[in-house]
Amino acid sequence: MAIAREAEPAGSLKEVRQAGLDREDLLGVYRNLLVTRGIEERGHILYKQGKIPGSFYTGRGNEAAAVGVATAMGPDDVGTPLHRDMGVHVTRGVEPWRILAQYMGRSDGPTQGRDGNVHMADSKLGLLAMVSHLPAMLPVAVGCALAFRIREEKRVALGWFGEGASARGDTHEAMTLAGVRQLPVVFVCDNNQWAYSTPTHLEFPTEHVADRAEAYGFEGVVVDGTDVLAVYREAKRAIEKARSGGGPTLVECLTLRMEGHAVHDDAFYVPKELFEEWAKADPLERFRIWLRENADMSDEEEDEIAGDVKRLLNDALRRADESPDPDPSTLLEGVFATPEDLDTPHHK
Amino acid sequence: MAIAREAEPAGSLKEVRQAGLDREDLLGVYRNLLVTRGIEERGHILYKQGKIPGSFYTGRGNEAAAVGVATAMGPDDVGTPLHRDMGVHVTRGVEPWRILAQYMGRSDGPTQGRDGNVHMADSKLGLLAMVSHLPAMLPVAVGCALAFRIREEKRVALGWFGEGASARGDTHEAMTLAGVRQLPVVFVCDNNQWAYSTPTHLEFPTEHVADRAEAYGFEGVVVDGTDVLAVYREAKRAIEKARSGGGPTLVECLTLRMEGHAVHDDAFYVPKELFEEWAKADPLERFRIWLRENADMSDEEEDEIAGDVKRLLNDALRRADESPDPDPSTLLEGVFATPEDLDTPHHK
Amino acid sequence: MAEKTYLQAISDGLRQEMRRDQRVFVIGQDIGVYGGAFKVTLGFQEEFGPWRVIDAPLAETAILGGCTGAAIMGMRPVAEMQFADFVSCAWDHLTTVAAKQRYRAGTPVPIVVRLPSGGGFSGGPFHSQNPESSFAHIPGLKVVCPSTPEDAKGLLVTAIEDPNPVLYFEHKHLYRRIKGEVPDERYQTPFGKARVHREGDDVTVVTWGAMVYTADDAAKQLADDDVSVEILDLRTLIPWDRKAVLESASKTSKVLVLHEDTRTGGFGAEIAATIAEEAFEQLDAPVKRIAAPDTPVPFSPTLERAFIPQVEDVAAGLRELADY
Amino acid sequence: MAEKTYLQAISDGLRQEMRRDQRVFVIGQDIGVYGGAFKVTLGFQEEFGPWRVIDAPLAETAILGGCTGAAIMGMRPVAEMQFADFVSCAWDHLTTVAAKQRYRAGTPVPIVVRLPSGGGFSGGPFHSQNPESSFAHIPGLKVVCPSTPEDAKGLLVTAIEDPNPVLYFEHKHLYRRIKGEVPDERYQTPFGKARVHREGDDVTVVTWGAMVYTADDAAKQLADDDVSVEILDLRTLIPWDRKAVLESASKTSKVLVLHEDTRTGGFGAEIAATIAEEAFEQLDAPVKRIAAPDTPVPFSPTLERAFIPQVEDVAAGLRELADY
Ligand SMILES: Cc1ncc(C[n+]2csc(CCOP(=O)(O)OP(=O)(O)O)c2C)c(N)n1
Ligand SMILES: Cc1ncc(C[n+]2csc(CCOP(=O)(O)OP(=O)(O)O)c2C)c(N)n1
Ligand SMILES: [Mg+2]
Ligand SMILES: [Mg+2]
Repeated sequence: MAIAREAEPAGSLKEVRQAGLDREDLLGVYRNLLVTRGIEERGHILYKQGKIPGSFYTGRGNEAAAVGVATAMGPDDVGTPLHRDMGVHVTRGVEPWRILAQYMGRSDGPTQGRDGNVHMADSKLGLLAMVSHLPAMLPVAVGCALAFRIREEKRVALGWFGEGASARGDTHEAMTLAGVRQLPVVFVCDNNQWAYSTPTHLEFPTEHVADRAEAYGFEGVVVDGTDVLAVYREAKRAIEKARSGGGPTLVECLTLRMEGHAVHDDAFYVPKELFEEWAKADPLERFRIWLRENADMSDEEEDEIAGDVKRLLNDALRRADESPDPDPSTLLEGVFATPEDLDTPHHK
Repeated sequence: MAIAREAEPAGSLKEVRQAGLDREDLLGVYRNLLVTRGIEERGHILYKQGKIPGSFYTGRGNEAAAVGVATAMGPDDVGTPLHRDMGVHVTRGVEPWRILAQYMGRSDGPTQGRDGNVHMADSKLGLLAMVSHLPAMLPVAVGCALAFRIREEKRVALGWFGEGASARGDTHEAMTLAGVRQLPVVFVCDNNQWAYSTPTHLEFPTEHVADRAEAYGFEGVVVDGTDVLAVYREAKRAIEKARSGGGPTLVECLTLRMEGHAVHDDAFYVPKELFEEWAKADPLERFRIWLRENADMSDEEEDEIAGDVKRLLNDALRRADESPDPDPSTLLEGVFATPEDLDTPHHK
Repeated sequence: MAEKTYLQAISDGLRQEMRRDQRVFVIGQDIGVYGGAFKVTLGFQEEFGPWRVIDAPLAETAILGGCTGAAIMGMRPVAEMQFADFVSCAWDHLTTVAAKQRYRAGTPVPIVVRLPSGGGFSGGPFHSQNPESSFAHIPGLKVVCPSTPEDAKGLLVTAIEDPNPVLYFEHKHLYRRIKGEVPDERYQTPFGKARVHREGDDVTVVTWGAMVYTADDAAKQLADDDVSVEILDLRTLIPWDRKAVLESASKTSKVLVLHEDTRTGGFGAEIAATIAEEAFEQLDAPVKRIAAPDTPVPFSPTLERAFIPQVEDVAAGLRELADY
Repeated sequence: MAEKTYLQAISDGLRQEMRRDQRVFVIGQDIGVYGGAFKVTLGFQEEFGPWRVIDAPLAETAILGGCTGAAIMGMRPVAEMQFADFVSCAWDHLTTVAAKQRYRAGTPVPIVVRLPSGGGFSGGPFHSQNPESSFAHIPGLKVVCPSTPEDAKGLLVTAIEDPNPVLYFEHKHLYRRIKGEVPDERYQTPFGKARVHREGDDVTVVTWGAMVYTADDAAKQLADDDVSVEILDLRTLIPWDRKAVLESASKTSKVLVLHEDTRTGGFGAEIAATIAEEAFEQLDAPVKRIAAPDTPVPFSPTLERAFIPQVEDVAAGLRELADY
């Protein structure tokens, strides 16, 4: 079997600098990790307070995978993140208060209360809102890449999918078109080892999803999704390869979904030992230690960042809670777009 | 890239005997090849005479692939042949006159005039009627195999698909389910190098479709589709492997579509040299020569078979032409099945 | 006879069929160890094993295509879509293969697709839809929408017995909210026979699924104003009980057609058009339709309330007809 | 101004748009070297190159999902389904992503899907269907069904300009059979404005696509019996011209709704139900529907003739209404 390349772990600060991140950037990455988890933890509290209608999903355990990939994206690159990829929204600059407003179905959320939880995106930041149907956004990501190829722009599209969703026909059609036309797209697989309650051996017949990349005429790589810098390095390689006409890459980020599928699910079907084992590799803690050991992050810096994030999120909570519910009289608006709606960065 | 195994050509009579075909069988195979081509040639004439409504497709060049695989099937095995696989219907024993009646939309065709050309099958012979949408019957073939697995029957399902249809999501979902559950199914790819006017490099990104088999956790093999005995041997291996619990195999039969996509298409887009090259490997002529050289088929035998086939088909033409058009008053019948319809071999 | 929730009735009915008929198996995402997103098949895998309670990959076409193949080989598959919304991923299989195989090739396709459908709890655009109308337009498919626990079991049994593809819509908002007496023994509820949920003389409501209860609450309001409302629960859309509908229309001469699916091209149009054509002489008022507006199902409770027909909306519609 | 076939009008209109707007590209199976199954894009690849005339793999969801992505990135994709029937393979993409993205996320999806549809030449169950009704039920999609060469071009231009997903049904039976004057310059035919194909006072026929001509032949028969028939060609189903339909209904007070798609749950039900509800006081006869019966499209000419509404069927229906 064509085994995908296994990426080596993150190296020294020097190495990382060469990969394109200076010390400031690294502290920014750490901050984004904290904000990502912080938003989802605040969301969890809001849910318990009955302030979030419907269900509630988090990406706990996937923060480094999401932030790492998003950090490697260029300003004009675009992507279709999924329900474990809060870190992508945070890294691209979506304001936390708007995400909390989205959770609560308020009118200041990116979907103005028309859709829930992470079914959102700010298209001005180059992100497309996911749909529930998995992985229906992959062909769309490939279409973005097709537009870049037609216009010969040096931009890259990123399409996320879970290892479970790799079984859907959409995954295959998207990768086939991308492979045949060698389009500038990077496929990012959030392999958190479970699709709801279904283990990987019942989802797909290979060891790694990335093992399938060569069946589509491009390279696959498996990276430890709890190692934000390794993820960044592999994503960066893949993105720049695509940008320079090298075609697609499948980057598989291996993690464990550290909570239930959604808040209602206690994940009884996941062996306790597995949780214990992966708890040792908490992506935030891993990176915090790396920063202290390799970039000598000081107590002061650490506290300052933690404090900033705390203030940011408390602020966000207050502001989100002030956001009004959508006005029912707007229910019928915007089923169809008007020419004015085309007045977006992309349609210039 | 995981390259699929390339099958060696057919060997001596002794070898073939070991593979399970005695001399009588071989003459039967030759006969089925002649009948297969004969039916399509007669069909072509009927079409030119304006007796066949709609369009008209043939499998010229694919006769050995179809007959070879069908010859390897067991009596209780089932399959979903496609529009290039007339040889499967012939080998399973569908009477030629009923096929010609089907072409003409008459009431004695397997679909009684409700569907056209090769969109037919005799379920009592273990065949399921194809739909136009490609390759929508692959998941159905996998479902047959699932039933066999659930009931622990030693039966095998065969699913045919073209190399062009390998791009559709249905191919992926069918192979994923079959691979994950290691079901007794054999996937047969009629790779005739063109999907209508589209060459393979615009259809899928690997050299061979079979190269993708390992992405689904099973073996792939490429066989010369003009070599009926090599096809038989590889199909037999795959079928018996599946029967004995060894899981799926993807058998790719490499041929060239020797006519246009359908009768209206002159295939101007196919290089003439390619036609000339493959014309040298006509599957019928190849096998005729093999029989003379390896099984010393005599002039008498050859003439007798040719004569039989001619009589059979002339008969078929007459009988088919006597078959009445369907009665319009039956239009509304049978949209829904009745319990009596379940009175079939499979539903016992 | 025991009181059961709508959910329990489905679960018990399905288990009963699997116990009596070896050909019946279930397949879907997370239906094994987890017992399904709504726990309908909880404990099934322990009882029937992994090859009659099959955890499928995330691949709806493989699931339903697989069911069709298994059915043609003599099995009686019952597939679970995790949410009805996701059946869109198998639209081609159902409409191209399953629906047409009998007519084209004489091959019956006895499969049942269980579809947890409907809104009312902020499921958002992709966990709240009622796609029954889309399938009701496709010749060869049967469409079932039970509203009571008793019917939920009886119609499921009939669906499994039926030699055709049956889409069985189970409304999520009824799962645990609605309780009722359900016979313990096996029984079938026939397709194409409407249920008179409430008898009345002045106005008829034709509806199905969760809207039966919305109509009932509205009818109670009108009872106070001495307007007597008859409520017909269609139970099945394909086939649907034209006779019962036309008889009730002739009796009351005023009809309201009500559904939770969106309005334009919804199955309510078929019913309204049929009544208007065939009961033309008997009608004293135009046939009125109340349905969700033509938008996706919104997430926020304030919007979803405005989207799904509410008791007040139905009561207002009934008054309008009564006063016509 | 020149006389063109319906097919030529589509082809010329598309070429004209590609010449004037770099954002427009076409993608589909065999549309490049081969020029498409019906030769609509013949010569396009030579003129516009392989990246604006893209031969796609056999993967409808990749094609239409790709169009959606490209559209959101500012392109104006026009996809060709080789036959309308095969759009079933992209049902999920169109109904789940393309139709809802604007409402949910504010992202417009300006794509056009060209759908060669309709029967009449023994295409059989999978090369003859008219799936417009299925899409007309999905909020967020526009549905266009031109019947004349002039409209075919004008509606295509409007479809490409429209910021929404537009399903453009081109009837195969009109391709080469129907000719008409088509302006050479660029022009738009507005959505939602019905065309009065024939003026009349006694009975109204509401229809679209190829059935316009069936209705016209029937109307000529009735003219001999001094029954004057008005024929409204809807041109677009979403949006559809309720105003024109209701006005004509009020004028003639008798309406026949006619379509080639199957009857139950077809879009004719929506039209009939709307007329019956909103023109109730004006009607002198029940709104009658004529459509294909609820079966797959049969292959054999004798069966297909019985399946597709024929001039005699329509004439009989019109007489029935006239005599009512
Ligand atoms: C087409 C489709 N079918 C079913 C579902 C229901 N569903 C939601 S999440 C999920 C599991 C997804 O697993 P995976 O792709 O691994 O993503 P993860 O949630 O593990 O990140 C399922 C089955 C869906 N969203 N889409
Ligand atoms: C889903 C679908 N899309 C489009 C078509 C139209 N079509 C019919 S045959 C064909 C080419 C098929 O190529 P291949 O799979 O290689 O089979 P071949 O005809 O070459 O044997 C196409 C595109 C179809 N039948 N089904
Ligand atoms: Mg997962
Ligand atoms: Mg081919």
